[in-house]
Amino acid sequence: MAIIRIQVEAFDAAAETAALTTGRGDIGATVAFTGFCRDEGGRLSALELEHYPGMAEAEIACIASEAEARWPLLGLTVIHRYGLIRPGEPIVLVLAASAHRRAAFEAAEFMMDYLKTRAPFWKREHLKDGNVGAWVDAKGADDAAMERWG
Amino acid sequence: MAIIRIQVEAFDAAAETAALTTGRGDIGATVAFTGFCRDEGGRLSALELEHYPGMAEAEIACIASEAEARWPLLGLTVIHRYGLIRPGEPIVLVLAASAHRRAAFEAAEFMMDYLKTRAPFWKREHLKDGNVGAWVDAKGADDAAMERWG
Amino acid sequence: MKLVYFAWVRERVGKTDETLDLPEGIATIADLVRWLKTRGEEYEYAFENEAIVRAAIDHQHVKPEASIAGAREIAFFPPMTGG
Amino acid sequence: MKLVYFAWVRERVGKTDETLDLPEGIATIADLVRWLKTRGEEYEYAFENEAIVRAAIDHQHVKPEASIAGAREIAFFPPMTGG
Repeated sequence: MAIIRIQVEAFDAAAETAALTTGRGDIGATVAFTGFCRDEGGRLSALELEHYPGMAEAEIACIASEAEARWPLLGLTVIHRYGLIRPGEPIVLVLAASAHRRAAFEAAEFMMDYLKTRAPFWKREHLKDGNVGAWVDAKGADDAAMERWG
Repeated sequence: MAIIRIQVEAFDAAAETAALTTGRGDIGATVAFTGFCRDEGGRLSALELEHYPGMAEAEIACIASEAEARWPLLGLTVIHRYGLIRPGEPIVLVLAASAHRRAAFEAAEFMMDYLKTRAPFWKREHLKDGNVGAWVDAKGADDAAMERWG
Repeated sequence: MKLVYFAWVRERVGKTDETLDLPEGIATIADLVRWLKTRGEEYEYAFENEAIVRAAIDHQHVKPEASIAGAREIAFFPPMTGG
Repeated sequence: MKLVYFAWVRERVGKTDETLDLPEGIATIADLVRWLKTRGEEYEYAFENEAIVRAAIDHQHVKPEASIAGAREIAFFPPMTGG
């Protein structure tokens, strides 16, 4: 059963990893993916993340169940923040644990590809000059990345 | 330039991630792979890791340079422990940072596949019954995993 | 029927949500979008490129041809950009 | 020539390292292994399956046909199992 949290607060990847692995002798590998807010060459003061409460949790749970069906996972944690996030701050954490590395890597990458294209979050740019910039466009590359999982 | 350490002591993945990412607006993704000692169904009391000092550092530096040539990395850290490591304790950390997730995932997976088959470390089992068990055999699956990188 | 809007769809419609009585004959998401576009410029603007706007019924992604029968909440939003 | 051994190769040879004067005519790693195996049962045992034992010259992986000319340190060890 995956741990899923949608929150404003920052997260602690080390504490989340410890929560999954402490006292266990069956986990051989964890992969922790962290997505950060970039400043886009100094242009951005922040990203604003809007989400659809209720659906965000449900959709991530659905993607996580799919990952757990595909790979022999011993733990799966997804934390996605919303609100105003400054450059250098973390936005999303996907943490996958398994006996062996391949499953952990693949599950984490699968989760991220699906989160990018199916989880109901939208990013808007806040600019250094004080203006609220454009909504970030969805990337064709993200759709292509999702589709390779069949 | 990758950070490479071969050490007896445990490592702190969160501190290593912070060291790579703090104060930077260009990193959009980090992938932290941690390999743990398993107890193999309760059979093991520890794994003993022997290494070839000097060559271990050189070989990992060589693999890291290859990764940095293949992917646009903004940070790469590899820490590999040796000595006696108990079940549940971490053995190896590979941490890759990049602007985008694909490079970070691929570089971390590449590093692990190469570490498994080219870094001069050898594992021996210590059993729960107090005996020193066998040297761990190299796995054909690890060679196959490395070969897919061409 | 409760409708909810997100991101630039929300901004163009000018509200986060609304509850509307739908006329007879609106069976699918596509029917609903067609009808909304008759309700004012703000809807026309929000749905000017219908192929871009995504829909969900009761928190599940659906296609334009999906039936809205029994729906409690229908959401419209741009392509997702999370992660 | 300094030779170093690791893991079960070290255990079978019975030492971590040694410095040997090599006779004439030993040009490659394969030549060196062939000569070592004449030096005693412990070497015969360590190299009983020559195809399994890996070699490095001055910290670099090499194949059996690699020249040992100019080598400072030659290592023999089983397939690696790190990571």
